[in-house]
Amino acid sequence: MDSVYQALVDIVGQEHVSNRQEELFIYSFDLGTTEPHRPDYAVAPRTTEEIQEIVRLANREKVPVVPLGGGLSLAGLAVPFKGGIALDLKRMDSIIEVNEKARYALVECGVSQAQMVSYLERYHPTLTHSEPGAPGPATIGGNVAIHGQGDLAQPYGFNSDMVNGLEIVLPTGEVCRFGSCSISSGWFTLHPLPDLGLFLGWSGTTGIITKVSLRLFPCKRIRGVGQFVVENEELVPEVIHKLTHTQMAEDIIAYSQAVPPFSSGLQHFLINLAADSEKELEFKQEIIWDDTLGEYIRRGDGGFLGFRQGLERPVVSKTSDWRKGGGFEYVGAIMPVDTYPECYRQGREISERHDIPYTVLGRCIGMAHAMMFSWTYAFNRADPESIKQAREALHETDDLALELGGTLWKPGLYGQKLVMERMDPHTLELMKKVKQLLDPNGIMNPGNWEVS
Amino acid sequence: MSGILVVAEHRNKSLADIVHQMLSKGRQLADQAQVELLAVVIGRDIDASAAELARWADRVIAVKNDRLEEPLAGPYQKALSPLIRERKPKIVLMGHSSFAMDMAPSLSVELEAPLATDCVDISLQNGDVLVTRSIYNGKVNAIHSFAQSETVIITGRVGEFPVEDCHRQGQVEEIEFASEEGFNYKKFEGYLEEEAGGVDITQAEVLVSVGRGIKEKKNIQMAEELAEVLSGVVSCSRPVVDYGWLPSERQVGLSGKTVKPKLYLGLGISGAFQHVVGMKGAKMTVAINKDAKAPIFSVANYGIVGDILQVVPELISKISELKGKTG
Amino acid sequence: MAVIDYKYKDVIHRCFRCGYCKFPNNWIDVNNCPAYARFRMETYSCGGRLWLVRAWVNGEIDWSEHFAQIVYSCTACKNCEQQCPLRFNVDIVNMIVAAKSEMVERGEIPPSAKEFLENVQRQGNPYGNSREKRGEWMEGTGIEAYQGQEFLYYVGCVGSYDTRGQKTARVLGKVLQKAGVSFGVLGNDENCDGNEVRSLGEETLFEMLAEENVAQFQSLGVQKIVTLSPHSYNAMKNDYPGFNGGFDVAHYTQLLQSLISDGRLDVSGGVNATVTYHDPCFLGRWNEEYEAPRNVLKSIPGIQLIEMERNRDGALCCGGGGGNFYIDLLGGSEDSPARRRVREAHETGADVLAVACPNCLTMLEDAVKAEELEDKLTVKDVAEIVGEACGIK
Amino acid sequence: MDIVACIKRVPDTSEVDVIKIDASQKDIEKDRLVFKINDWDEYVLEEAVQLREKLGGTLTAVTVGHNDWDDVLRRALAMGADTGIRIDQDVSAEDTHVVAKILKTVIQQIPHDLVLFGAQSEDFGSGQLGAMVAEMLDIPHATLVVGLEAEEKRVRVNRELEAGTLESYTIELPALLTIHTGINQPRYISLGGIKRAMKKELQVMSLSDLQLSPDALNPMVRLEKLELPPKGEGAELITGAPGEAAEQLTKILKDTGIF
Repeated sequence: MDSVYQALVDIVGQEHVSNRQEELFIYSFDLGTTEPHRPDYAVAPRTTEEIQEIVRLANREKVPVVPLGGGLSLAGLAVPFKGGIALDLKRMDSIIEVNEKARYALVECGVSQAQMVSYLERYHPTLTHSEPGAPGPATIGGNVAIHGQGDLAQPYGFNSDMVNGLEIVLPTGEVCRFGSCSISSGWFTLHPLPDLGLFLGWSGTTGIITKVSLRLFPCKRIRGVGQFVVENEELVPEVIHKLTHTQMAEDIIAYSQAVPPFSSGLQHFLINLAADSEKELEFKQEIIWDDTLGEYIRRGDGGFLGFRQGLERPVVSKTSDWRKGGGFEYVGAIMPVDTYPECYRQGREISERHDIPYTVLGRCIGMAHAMMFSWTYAFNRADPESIKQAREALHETDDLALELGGTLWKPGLYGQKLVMERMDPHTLELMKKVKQLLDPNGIMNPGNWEVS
Repeated sequence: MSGILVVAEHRNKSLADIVHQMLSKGRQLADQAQVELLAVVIGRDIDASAAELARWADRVIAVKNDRLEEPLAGPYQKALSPLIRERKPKIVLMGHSSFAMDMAPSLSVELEAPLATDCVDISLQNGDVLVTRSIYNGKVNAIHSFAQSETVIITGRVGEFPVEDCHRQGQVEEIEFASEEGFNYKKFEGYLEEEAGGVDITQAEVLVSVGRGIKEKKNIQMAEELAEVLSGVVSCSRPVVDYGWLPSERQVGLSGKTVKPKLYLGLGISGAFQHVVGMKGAKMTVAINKDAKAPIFSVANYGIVGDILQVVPELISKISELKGKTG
Repeated sequence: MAVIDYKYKDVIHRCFRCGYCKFPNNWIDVNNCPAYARFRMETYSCGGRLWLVRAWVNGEIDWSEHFAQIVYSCTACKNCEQQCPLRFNVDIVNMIVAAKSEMVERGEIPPSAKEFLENVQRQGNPYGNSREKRGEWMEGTGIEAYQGQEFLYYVGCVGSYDTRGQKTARVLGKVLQKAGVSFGVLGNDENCDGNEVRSLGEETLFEMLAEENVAQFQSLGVQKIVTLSPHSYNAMKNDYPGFNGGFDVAHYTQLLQSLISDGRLDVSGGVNATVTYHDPCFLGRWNEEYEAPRNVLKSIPGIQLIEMERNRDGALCCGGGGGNFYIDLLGGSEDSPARRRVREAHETGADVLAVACPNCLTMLEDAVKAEELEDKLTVKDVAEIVGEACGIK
Repeated sequence: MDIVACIKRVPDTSEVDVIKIDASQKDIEKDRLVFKINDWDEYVLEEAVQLREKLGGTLTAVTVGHNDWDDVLRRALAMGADTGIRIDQDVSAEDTHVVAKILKTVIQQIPHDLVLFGAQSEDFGSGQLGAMVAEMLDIPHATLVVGLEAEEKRVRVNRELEAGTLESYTIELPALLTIHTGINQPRYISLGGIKRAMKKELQVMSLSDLQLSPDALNPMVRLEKLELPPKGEGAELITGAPGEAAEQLTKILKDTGIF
């Protein structure tokens, strides 16, 4: 009898561990173009203690552990490249505490974005969190682990900037806490203790996030989306610059896509506004549409396409059905805002070369401090040629983003290699030391972020 | 009417239990018909068994053969058919065992002698032999007679013929059996015992036994709970083993274990004779089955005609309640 | 070996496995796919199941008992079709049933599903009970056999054979009598409606049942049918027309609604209870009938109706669909959908959980016992509540 | 390997409360009963089809009865048998010897390396037929087989003894085996499969086709009459709804010191 399997059964119970072909098949894929790799076990723990025992077992037996939440990172970050245990964390889905006064939520890592949205709407309507617009089951833990951003990125930055505290299971099985929670019962701030942020952006290669305290923000009564469009992509950086100067907007997104054809080549803006009263809303609208964007409209360089109240969640999965193929993957990069025109033009050129309708999107982070720019390539899961085309387009885009002076966000193996090649050697050396210090047996999500 | 011949099944150096039941019935029929009771035993070291047969039979025929330590249908048939042709017994009687099912039908064809198997009663009515068989899994009895024939072969159901002690000093006659026939085309390879370990239901004081009426594997968990509350063990009838819901070590009955618990609680067990044979020794038997006509009800002390999925959960809560108060 | 003629070969690959299908419309809980709620492994989510079926169809994985169990744990509750944002969502349940059909034709299905279908082939009901006992439920109720009355009251297998289901069948019969409705029943001659047989993938057996039932109804001159179970209602309303069986079919809550509003059924006797209503999938999502049962309950004085978080098209299935009330692949744990639903009902503070389907009734009543909530929450069919309001014992 | 499987149709009496004996007292009233394939024969067909899938060859299913017995042959064909043969003769009142003679004659006309029977039937349960036919065909046999490995020329079998013991044999082909329940997990036969099998034609033979005259088949064992078993004293029945019955039984168990 497989002793590791039996040990896992003793830890989580017979129904929450499997070494059968069906589970191994499903947990060998993510939803993108990464080649599948079979794990040896799929395990769904319910508590931090269970994860500790699993990780200790993995150390003893030198079995890789690949943690995943929704498994929707679309870059192979949750694909078990070296087999081992696929650790599905979605059963850890308790919302432990929402502190209205200090505006934070303490949640288990497996709480899904959808659950968070509906829980706050239902029980804490004056609070909201920065929702990344990923499909519902994407988890809070997974999102911060890859420095995700959401619809409050413009005013408040990366979701990982909104972390007030973390509970981590180290690759050697100990539980650590970072932030005020390590010395008191409150989870209200990550700083000012010595900064040990060795787990965000590492995509689960240095430890497993089990609890997250996430900052929440005021949720005003009225929330809506204004739409603006310009023909000339050169104007986009200055428009974003002006919009961020007003400090009136929440999410600012600029996007352009080939479908539907009449909008191809145009640059669309989505500008989220929030207000507690009609008076406040009119005031903000006036500043944005008359004082800021008015000149473009008057010159005919841009057009106002209306304002719609109510925050309709984007359903990004629709992109996967454009080619009736059930698949898409995108390169996300953190770029300077003024590179938008080049990102759009060269991105469009790559798409057309690979016969894929182009879709690009830039989400402003902070006061035009940077933007998350994504190039999306849909493919047809049943057509290997279209997967190959998408994969090539993705790699070319990885190169493009770095050439344009940006840095890749949650890159797959190919992108990780490019980033590490360009990284200064001492920082790279420090990364290697951190990895060895925390994960002496190299069991945590091996293959990803491996410094050669 | 010529004599009655009992064929004794002889295995690992002793007589099977069923043989004494057949000897007793044979003795009673022989006395009634005032004819001789013969018994035949075949094997290697059979002297002790021959002597034991002699307490019932007027004459014992011990057929010796070194290669026949274990009862093998083919060679036994080759040894018995000339003997029967020569002695012309009116009735050849043996227990309805797995061995008999292997040999009796082919013996009957070889001898052109009528055969009635698994009989629950045998009687003589003015010189004619009548047998009773239980059919439609115990819901109907069939009475059979035989066409005119020198010899009839009958196998009797285990447990239906009480053992009566007897002290007759029968004569033991030894004959050699040398024929090579019957060994070659069917080669005996040996016995397979069940691997030990796991639960030994023969030691349990209380048995909660599940039958086909449990309908699904997941309902066995309910029986486990009931067994736990009664500090007993779960056993089962054959269909549950055939479905692979419980290992064969848990099977009560002819092809499984014989048990003598203080309480045998049957859930959804119809009570086929092969099963009843294995649990008849229970001090107290309770049966719950939704088929009012299930044969188990004629064996049990207490019975509930109802759906076990409704009754058992109530039973568990009532017992734990009572135990809780006084436990 | 690969499945050659799988009907949805060129559609099933379009599933992105993004997981919207796990949620109700208000996203309040990730556990609205009953099989995923029970096992919480990706293979049991609707997307996971579609990917596995596709892998089996392409020969990437072989058939196994575990694979069959995963496919058969789908209760055809249609939450996935309600939530999936992609255009092929109308065919999701059909894709799973087509996979079951392939397994049925190969004879490789879970043992309990095999027993279910063999019992229906032999005795016309999944329990395998004798056809001679199908009418036992109506003894002593004075309900007559059908000979041309206005309505055929079709009871179904659970109402006919399950002791708890029989109780509901009797009460509904008495309520209809009280309202002076002209109706009759088929008793021992009633046969399985085939709805579960179809969602278990036994296509040909379903066709035979539908043809025989339509012929029987037509020979008796049946025009209008009122069904106790939403499962029968669904088959007769949506599938029997395909076997030229065009009847005027109503679920009994729809008939009670009109009887009460026309004043033909007096419920002024009232019932004092706080009630929460569970939408059965085959009445709700399959046939978009959400209001009739609620209107019936609201028309009874003394009833305070509270909604659960997950209601109407976002309801959590009781786990009894797709034949699972018998083959029950989702039972045996506190994560079972029925037990989750019972906890949710209890949290509303209601003391009565109202259902409108005999399958839900047996599944949720067992769950109340398993959750040890017998003295805090009672499961009652809407017919039983109406019965109380009309003073029927 | 050419396999012959002999199967039987029996009434389903498991779910019937009352069985009535008809006026002739020689049979039970069957008009309201539902019929099915004999339990043991389901395992026979599954084993036969699995063997044929492994070793190739032909599979012929044989039964003896009038045309309402075609449904068991349809089932065999749906499961994978190549041909189905029915001897058009009602033998329900005959003794096993007569049936054995008929089957022996049929089997002799079909290529047969391995002949499979059910260990016994659900209705009469005599367990004689297979071994009798083997003797008549003069081929070796083994009954109550619960384990079977087959090669071209021989089979290795385990047969069931009492008290959980098995005995195993190697038997040269051609041979006859009677199959016991639990040897495999019989597959589900879909109605679609049965309908498709309707298209395969069945061979129907009469006794005269087999050069057997009815009077040559005189039964050796005659049925005198059927009767209902005497009402034994039986169990003391505890009545009432599930809750009350459970209550009373709990009291009895307490009083007798079970817990």
